[in-house]
Amino acid sequence: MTDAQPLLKLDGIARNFGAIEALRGIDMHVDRGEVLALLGDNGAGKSTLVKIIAGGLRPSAGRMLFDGAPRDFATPAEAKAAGIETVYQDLSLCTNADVVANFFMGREITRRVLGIPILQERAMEAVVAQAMAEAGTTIPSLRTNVENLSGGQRQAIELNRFVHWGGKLVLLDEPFAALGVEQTRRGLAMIRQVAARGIGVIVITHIMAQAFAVADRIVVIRQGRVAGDVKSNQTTPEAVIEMITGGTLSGAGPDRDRDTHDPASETEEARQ
Amino acid sequence: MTDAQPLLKLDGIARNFGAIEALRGIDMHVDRGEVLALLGDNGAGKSTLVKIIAGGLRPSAGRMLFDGAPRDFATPAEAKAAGIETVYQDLSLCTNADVVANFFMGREITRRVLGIPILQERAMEAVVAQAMAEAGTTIPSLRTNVENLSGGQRQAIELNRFVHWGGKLVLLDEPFAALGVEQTRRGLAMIRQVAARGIGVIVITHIMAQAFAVADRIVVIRQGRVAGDVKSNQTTPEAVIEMITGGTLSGAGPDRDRDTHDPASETEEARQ
Amino acid sequence: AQDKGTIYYMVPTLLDEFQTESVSAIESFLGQVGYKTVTLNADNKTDIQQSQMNDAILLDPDAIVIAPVDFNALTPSIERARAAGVPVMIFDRQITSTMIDFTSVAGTVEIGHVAAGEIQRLLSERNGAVRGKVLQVLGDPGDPYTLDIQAGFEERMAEYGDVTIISLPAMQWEASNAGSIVSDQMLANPDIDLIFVHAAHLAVAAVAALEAAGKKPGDVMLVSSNGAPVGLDLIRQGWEQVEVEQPLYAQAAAIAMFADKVVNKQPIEPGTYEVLGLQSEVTIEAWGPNIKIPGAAITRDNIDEPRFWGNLTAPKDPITPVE
Amino acid sequence: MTPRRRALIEFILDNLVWLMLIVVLIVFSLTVPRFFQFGIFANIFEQSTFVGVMAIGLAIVIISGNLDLSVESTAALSAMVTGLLFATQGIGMGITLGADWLLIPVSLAIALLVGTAIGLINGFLVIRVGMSAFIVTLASFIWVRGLVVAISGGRSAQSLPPAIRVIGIETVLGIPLLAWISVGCFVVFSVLMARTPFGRYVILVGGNPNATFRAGINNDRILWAGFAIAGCLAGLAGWLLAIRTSGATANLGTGMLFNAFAAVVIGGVSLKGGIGRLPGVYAGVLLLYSIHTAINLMGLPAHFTQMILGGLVLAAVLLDTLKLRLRERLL
Amino acid sequence: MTPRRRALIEFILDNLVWLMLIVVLIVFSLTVPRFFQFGIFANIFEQSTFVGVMAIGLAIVIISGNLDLSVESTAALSAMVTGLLFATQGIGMGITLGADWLLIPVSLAIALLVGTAIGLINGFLVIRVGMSAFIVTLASFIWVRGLVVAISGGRSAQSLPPAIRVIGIETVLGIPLLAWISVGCFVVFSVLMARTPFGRYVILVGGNPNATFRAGINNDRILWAGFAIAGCLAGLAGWLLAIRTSGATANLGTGMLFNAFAAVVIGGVSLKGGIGRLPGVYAGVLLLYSIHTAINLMGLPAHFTQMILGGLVLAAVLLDTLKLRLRERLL
Ligand SMILES: Nc1ncnc2c1ncn2[C@@H]1O[C@H](COP(=O)(O)OP(=O)(O)OP(=O)(O)O)[C@@H](O)[C@H]1O
Ligand SMILES: Nc1ncnc2c1ncn2[C@@H]1O[C@H](COP(=O)(O)OP(=O)(O)OP(=O)(O)O)[C@@H](O)[C@H]1O
Ligand SMILES: [Mg+2]
Ligand SMILES: [Mg+2]
Repeated sequence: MTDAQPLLKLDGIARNFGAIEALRGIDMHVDRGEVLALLGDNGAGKSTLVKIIAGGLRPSAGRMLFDGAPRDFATPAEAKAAGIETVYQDLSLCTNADVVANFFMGREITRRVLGIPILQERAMEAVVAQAMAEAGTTIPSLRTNVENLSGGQRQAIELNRFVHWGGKLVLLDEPFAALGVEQTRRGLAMIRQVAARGIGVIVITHIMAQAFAVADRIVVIRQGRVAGDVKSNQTTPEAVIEMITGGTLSGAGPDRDRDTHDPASETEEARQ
Repeated sequence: MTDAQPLLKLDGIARNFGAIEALRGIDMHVDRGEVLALLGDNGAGKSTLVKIIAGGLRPSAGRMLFDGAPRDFATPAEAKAAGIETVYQDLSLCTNADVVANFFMGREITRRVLGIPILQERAMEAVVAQAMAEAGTTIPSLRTNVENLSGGQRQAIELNRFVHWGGKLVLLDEPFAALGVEQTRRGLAMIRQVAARGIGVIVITHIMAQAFAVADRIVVIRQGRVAGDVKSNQTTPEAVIEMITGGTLSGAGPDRDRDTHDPASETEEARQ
Repeated sequence: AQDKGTIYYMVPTLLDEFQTESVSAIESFLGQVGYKTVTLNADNKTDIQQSQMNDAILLDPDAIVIAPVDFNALTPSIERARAAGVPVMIFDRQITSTMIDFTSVAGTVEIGHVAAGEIQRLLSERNGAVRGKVLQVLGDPGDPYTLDIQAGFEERMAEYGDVTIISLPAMQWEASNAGSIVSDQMLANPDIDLIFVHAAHLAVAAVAALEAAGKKPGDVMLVSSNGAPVGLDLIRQGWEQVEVEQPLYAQAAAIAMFADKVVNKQPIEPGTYEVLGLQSEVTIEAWGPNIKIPGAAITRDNIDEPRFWGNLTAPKDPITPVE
Repeated sequence: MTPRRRALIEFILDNLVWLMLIVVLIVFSLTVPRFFQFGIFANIFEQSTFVGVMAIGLAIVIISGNLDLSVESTAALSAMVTGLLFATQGIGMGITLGADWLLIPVSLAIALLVGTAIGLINGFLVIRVGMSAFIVTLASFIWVRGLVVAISGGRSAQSLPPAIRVIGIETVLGIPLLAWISVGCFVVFSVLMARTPFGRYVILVGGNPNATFRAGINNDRILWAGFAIAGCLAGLAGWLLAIRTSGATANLGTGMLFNAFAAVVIGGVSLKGGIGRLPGVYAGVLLLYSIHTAINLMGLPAHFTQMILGGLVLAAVLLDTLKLRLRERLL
Repeated sequence: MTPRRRALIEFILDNLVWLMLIVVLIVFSLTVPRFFQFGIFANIFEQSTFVGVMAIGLAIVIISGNLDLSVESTAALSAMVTGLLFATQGIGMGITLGADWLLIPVSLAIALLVGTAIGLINGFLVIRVGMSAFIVTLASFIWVRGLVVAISGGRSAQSLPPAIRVIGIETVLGIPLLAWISVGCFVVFSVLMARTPFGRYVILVGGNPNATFRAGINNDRILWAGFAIAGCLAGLAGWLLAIRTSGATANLGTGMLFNAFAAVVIGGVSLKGGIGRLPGVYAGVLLLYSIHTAINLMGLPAHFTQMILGGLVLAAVLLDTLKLRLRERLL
């Protein structure tokens, strides 16, 4: 599978924040039309990696090849122009604007009047209404500001806008965390449809069932390094969980004796 | 189970935001030592209900009895004083402060020097380090500001601080949404321990497995009304999902023909 | 007094004692000759004063007395008022770029001249000749008032090469700025003989700074301008030697004396008139009739004369309109 | 509550400032002698021109999440440059161009350039260097005024040539041309803000710049544009002010900043960014100058006017604040 | 990079403003004639007292997420009240109390009360009524100054009795008592902010008031305290100012607001709230007044001082801004 040119290839991507090494050299790839589940413990570095691919953060070291060419995106706008769509874990909506404005953020439908682009509100509203209905999310009014929406409603806006813009690679950072059962089901189906169009998808989740339902391949990150890279039909949730925790945590139950530990040095150890 | 005085009893709680009726009369109760899973679709009104119980929102109508007495909390501080601890869906951390300051927010350990309360930073740091270790969450340094933490690390702070304060009733609004596998497992175990101490727990989640793993009883809210109230060992995930979606959505797949619909009126209908 | 009508007085600011006292003087003197006065304060803002002029014109006053915020910027508004048939009198701050119905000023450049004369006298009394070091504390450098005084002062001092003048601005006429300047300069130039401040309220802070620097009255001489009550107090305490006063009462009285003529659009004859006992000269200039009232230097010797507005004893004799 | 009733209340609340303006004008007309005459209304219109034009730019910068405290000094600088170059008396250099009709476009272009330049300097320090807009523009407020004092030497320029002065003297339909200019600016910029992607982006960037950045919107371009527009319109305000004054003084425009901010806030713009519409700002400006004019006409004791003005402005802002509560109560 | 090296860099960056202060003092000592003498340093100390005391309160309000533009006018009001009641000349009423030693505590108490009252009025409008702190305190800036004009009638009060003046004249260890007072205030409030729950809550509320509200912290109490402290310290600054100038004029303190804000920002306080420590603010004040003093000594042309001051302050703020970049680069 690495014989053909992959859509995205990461080569020793590292990133540190001051003393903290969030990523210590990530090598991985995604193919066209492939759904890759990126798994890992809290703080493993998944979101940091997504931000690097999406152009929001610069890596401290490493190379990235996208669509055949080496790339180094300085801004999300550049990544977007190259065909990378991203749904971030910490939502990026403007809560002071309504659903339609958020859905179309940066890609408004306009018509030129005397050479001036004029917003076409009705056309945009119709598109949003359809997208939300397809996703199974009810929103009282598309003209209410996002600040008045529930957590799931917000996430639905962000998750569903990416489908409309296509692109070549889609990054989804815990896109179902706030979604309801039915909305998650449809979201998973949508990912498969998107992949079927030849788009590469990286999806991050903590729910094994979701990963196994949608992914072709699973990559596990542990403490900033790739700890596993397997086809999802050649492994089990238990094995993946073992990769995620590295076995180190499973012995450390809340009931173990910790009075002998110095808490400060303990966190130090855990990071090494 | 309603013969004994319940810990919390809601009686026709309603709340509207302008034209939007988020809650249309909720009747339910929670007993001491009971874990109640509050389920419902996105936008069903779960978080609104939590905010009302926690004192952050005033109901438009309805009565609430807590610990035997009718209560109408004007602020979260009052609810807290009465023994209600809350973990909110949209996290409530001060990202400009460090982990310790956030963990102890409003409950700092102090020692009086010349009558002036002085913060005891070391003592507080030790407590936080232990709590985080027990929860299985690694945080590089407890003195980094929360803005530098990952989504799961943030949620861990918020989820774990409630255990230290005890209280009588704990409200958890999607507390595991960003947590890893191991952290979620420990979180669920912690909920059972807390309940075993006689504390009532209301937990909101969209993951059936979590609800069935931890809850004694399941209450389903649909469009602002209670749509079901069953013991968790007397029902199945499928039946609960049916209650959540009300069957209305399951027929509406993304592939159905929607060109005949006017999207605007459709959202109207869905709300009615 | 009978009720002859309403006159508007446009005062430029009320943050300074001279202007403040001018309001009471003009209101009282015009009252004595039969006019009701309405005062509008422009807070040192040219555009506000223009708006006030425009609004006042619509109210058909019998005349407008204006002490312009800026000496000439009010010209369009004055023209507009006169075109609308409202006569305009200028108080205290000269405008020469348009026709005015009556002008009553002491002259700011002249204040500088008087101060220069006094300072020459003080320096030669102390040093035997006109030489030494003078610290000149200006007001705000954006205010033409202080610039005129500076120009007049430096013009007359130019010929004395032995006098070093250090000039620093007290931004926004703020007193503690003046205090800081004095305390810093007393260290940098301990040999300063005399401090010339452009307003009496700055002198107060200057004295406080001298006091904090361990000086006694007279160690460093002090001259100030405008003749405010605080300045007179400083003379009485011995801190200050000379206050160059603007003849506020006489200036205001002249306005009242000629008000009838201006309102009734009668010609004003040139010549010498006695205004509150001061011989004042009315001339017909390019910009209209102009009365110039001499300012005076206040020293220990004449300080108690009631004609100094700083004593705040408004003249008892009633004002009589010029026939 | 019926949807129609709710829509009506929404409409009234959205336009509360216009309602306030009308009520205030009626009250003043009934209580202040000689207030009710055409000339007074024309005066209010004219006097609100300068702060009105300035407030448009200020509102745009504020909606984009920044702040510009320098607009007042910028206007003074452009007025001083205009006066210095074209006035014939005082420090004016009385430059004449080949043809008289050239005076207006050339002087206007220079004034706008001066204003835009200051705006771009502010923009550079805020956007490129990353300093806080508050402190950058507060410093500009000081140094630009200092520059006015420096280039003028504290003196004034007077007597602009009649070919320029015509802008300040002409009336159309009995209303001063100056007033029409500010109305025109409000119309143009209201359309820009409400109907074009640029206006939409200003609001979005003001709400959550991180979100727009991630969405591929060029935040910096929007912020640059905001500062440039604020500076440019301040330059226009200064040009108009110079024309009206027929020259310029070193302290011209002092205090306009307070009025511009008050108008923007009364007009419903949130100082936190992301919220506000321009027509309301115009109503705010008119409201403010109605108050100013009424105070002029009432002949209050001069020592108290400043306090009274401050109090009345607070009251006007207060009403805007109560809007939120009313909305919660009524809807 | 070794942890020790990193810790050193962290320390330097955290205290960059002190480093800047030292560098600036050395540069001035070498370049400005007669700058390097004990008296000048004592002067800088003394002159920074007023803005320094004011800046403490301002910093606390800003860290709590609000803003107080009225501190300058509040100081002027409390100075005027002090002058009016106790000065013996001008409009001073020259009140004498039974014993001379009573003068200091009584006049101080009155000044603090006046300041606190203004602070509480601001607090009421912001916290209870829900108006924006910017516009409320901008209005206070106007109306409080108006009140000074109103109560003084534009006149000044002069000659405070020696029993009060001693505060402005005495020195301890060669350093003016005034300077010691501001040092004392900084020490007390620094401890309050860094070591007590109150200080912690000010920072938390400034960061995310919603979080603290939910955590059961009484936000309003913290915000009230912030405004009260800002007003009270402005009152103290006014009292000291009156003592230093031995009276009060209607425009006393004009322009201090800019200095106070500049000091706060140079000192590393974020105007967005939630970030800042007081010792840095003191360094900022000292830095600012070193610049002022240098300008006083350099004998620059008066017309340019304002520009130069604005530019130098910008440069100082700039260095603080670069800190963030340096941190990113170095660590
Ligand atoms: N700006 C930053 N400054 C300092 N440390 C950071 C910063 N951003 C992330 N980190 C640290 O880097 C590590 C990886 O964070 P990241 O957000 O990538 O984790 P994650 O795998 O997405 O975790 P989660 O599952 O909780 O979302 C964490 O320890 C985090 O504290
Ligand atoms: N402040 C508000 N103003 C207007 N509408 C609101 C407001 N808060 C909530 N709503 C609406 O009330 C409904 C219920 O919201 P709530 O947040 O309680 O949903 P939820 O059940 O928690 O959903 P989720 O599972 O997505 O978190 C939603 O339709 C939401 O849009
Ligand atoms: Mg993450
Ligand atoms: Mg919710």
